[in-house]
Amino acid sequence: MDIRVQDSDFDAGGELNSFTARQTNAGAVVSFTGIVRDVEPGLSVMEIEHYPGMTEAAITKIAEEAMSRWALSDCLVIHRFGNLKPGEDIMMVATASAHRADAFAAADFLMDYLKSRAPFWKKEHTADGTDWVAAKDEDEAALKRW
Amino acid sequence: MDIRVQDSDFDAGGELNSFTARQTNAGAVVSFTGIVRDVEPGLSVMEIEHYPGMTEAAITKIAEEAMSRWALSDCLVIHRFGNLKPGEDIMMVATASAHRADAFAAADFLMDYLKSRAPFWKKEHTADGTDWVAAKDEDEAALKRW
Amino acid sequence: MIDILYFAWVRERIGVPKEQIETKAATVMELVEELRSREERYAVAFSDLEALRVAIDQELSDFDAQLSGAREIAFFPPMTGG
Amino acid sequence: MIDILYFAWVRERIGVPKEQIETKAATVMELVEELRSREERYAVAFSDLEALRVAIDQELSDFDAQLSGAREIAFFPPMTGG
Repeated sequence: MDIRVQDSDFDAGGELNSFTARQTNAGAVVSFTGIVRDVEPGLSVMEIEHYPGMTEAAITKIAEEAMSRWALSDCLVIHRFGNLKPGEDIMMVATASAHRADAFAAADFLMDYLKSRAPFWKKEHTADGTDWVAAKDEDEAALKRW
Repeated sequence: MDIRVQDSDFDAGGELNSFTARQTNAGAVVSFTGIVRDVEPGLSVMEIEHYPGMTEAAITKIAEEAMSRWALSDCLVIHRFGNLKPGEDIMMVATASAHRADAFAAADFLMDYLKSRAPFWKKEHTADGTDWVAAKDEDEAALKRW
Repeated sequence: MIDILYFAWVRERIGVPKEQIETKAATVMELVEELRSREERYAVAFSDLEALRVAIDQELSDFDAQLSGAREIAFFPPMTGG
Repeated sequence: MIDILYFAWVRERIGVPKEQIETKAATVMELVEELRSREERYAVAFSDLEALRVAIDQELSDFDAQLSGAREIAFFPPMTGG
């Protein structure tokens, strides 16, 4: 398990390759990359606030839950905080397993939980001002799948 | 849509990065990498046979189906044939979308269909001899999810 | 003494990211009532508890939870990570 | 003339990857019967149709399908890609 909370950028492809290279006899690796999307009337900054200390603990707990529910050989979570621009990578997860079903389900689960249970808050800065991104009912509902 | 059937190796991380860089305002990119697993009593070669011509057509049809069923901005499929060794990448898919649910579902769908509907056949070479890999009932059953 | 932390718009409405207070509150709810009665900015920040989440010692909890022994309570809106 | 292609163990049992034949078969099933009656190796390869798949002009099809106008018929086991 490799969990990183950082303000600096990361190289998703490079991380995917080193994650895969660390595995022993994995047959399936799934990755998810979350990217800052532009919004009307033009996003200047996506500010990501987090709760230092709790963030790492919460992600570790979610990752441990994924490792225990599926036959994973490993998982990776990288999540940034600070001021990001459209097109920048916000976060990534990767999962490795002998078989594809476990790798897919675990990555999907990790994303649902990171979205609604890891202490990050997004604030959009546009020409119109700033707005805290509201949590979506559908994201909370997604947790019921697991 | 980028579909490649090739005997040469590919760089999954590099492909993921260039795929992501090609997208305009995607918020979510999901990738899957399939890797040759070792088997008892030791795999010397995983031979992958395919049906030139039909392979490209079948993958294109599956990818078009994914593009029409989910709100994807793009998808990538790379699948190798020839003689591979344990630890080598066999294939990868990547999907890009505004939102994570579409990117995940489409990548999962692509994998299920590539597994059972793209004309590839795997043959394991071990010290015991050679064996055509049998299709699994669970892979056929997985298609019913869609 | 207990540390109270605020994040996102809760932090902005209350005006500080963190403060230390002396309290006899037994539950999160009692602590919220105490804060609400202090000043208008707290009453505003805590006006709709449905829109708030609470963590006790860096673990998600709920408003009925006991505070016994807690060192750090954090209030924030629903999370929007990922 | 029609091209018949074989893949994986079907190719190995029949001994060639491809052959051209003259046939009056109207359906895939009639073509299979014709091949079965030719030689033992065909009878063996086509002994269990449940274990076989067929493509007509590079599109997956089934054993009841008409051959009308087809140029290329391929027989192979269930696919194991991915």
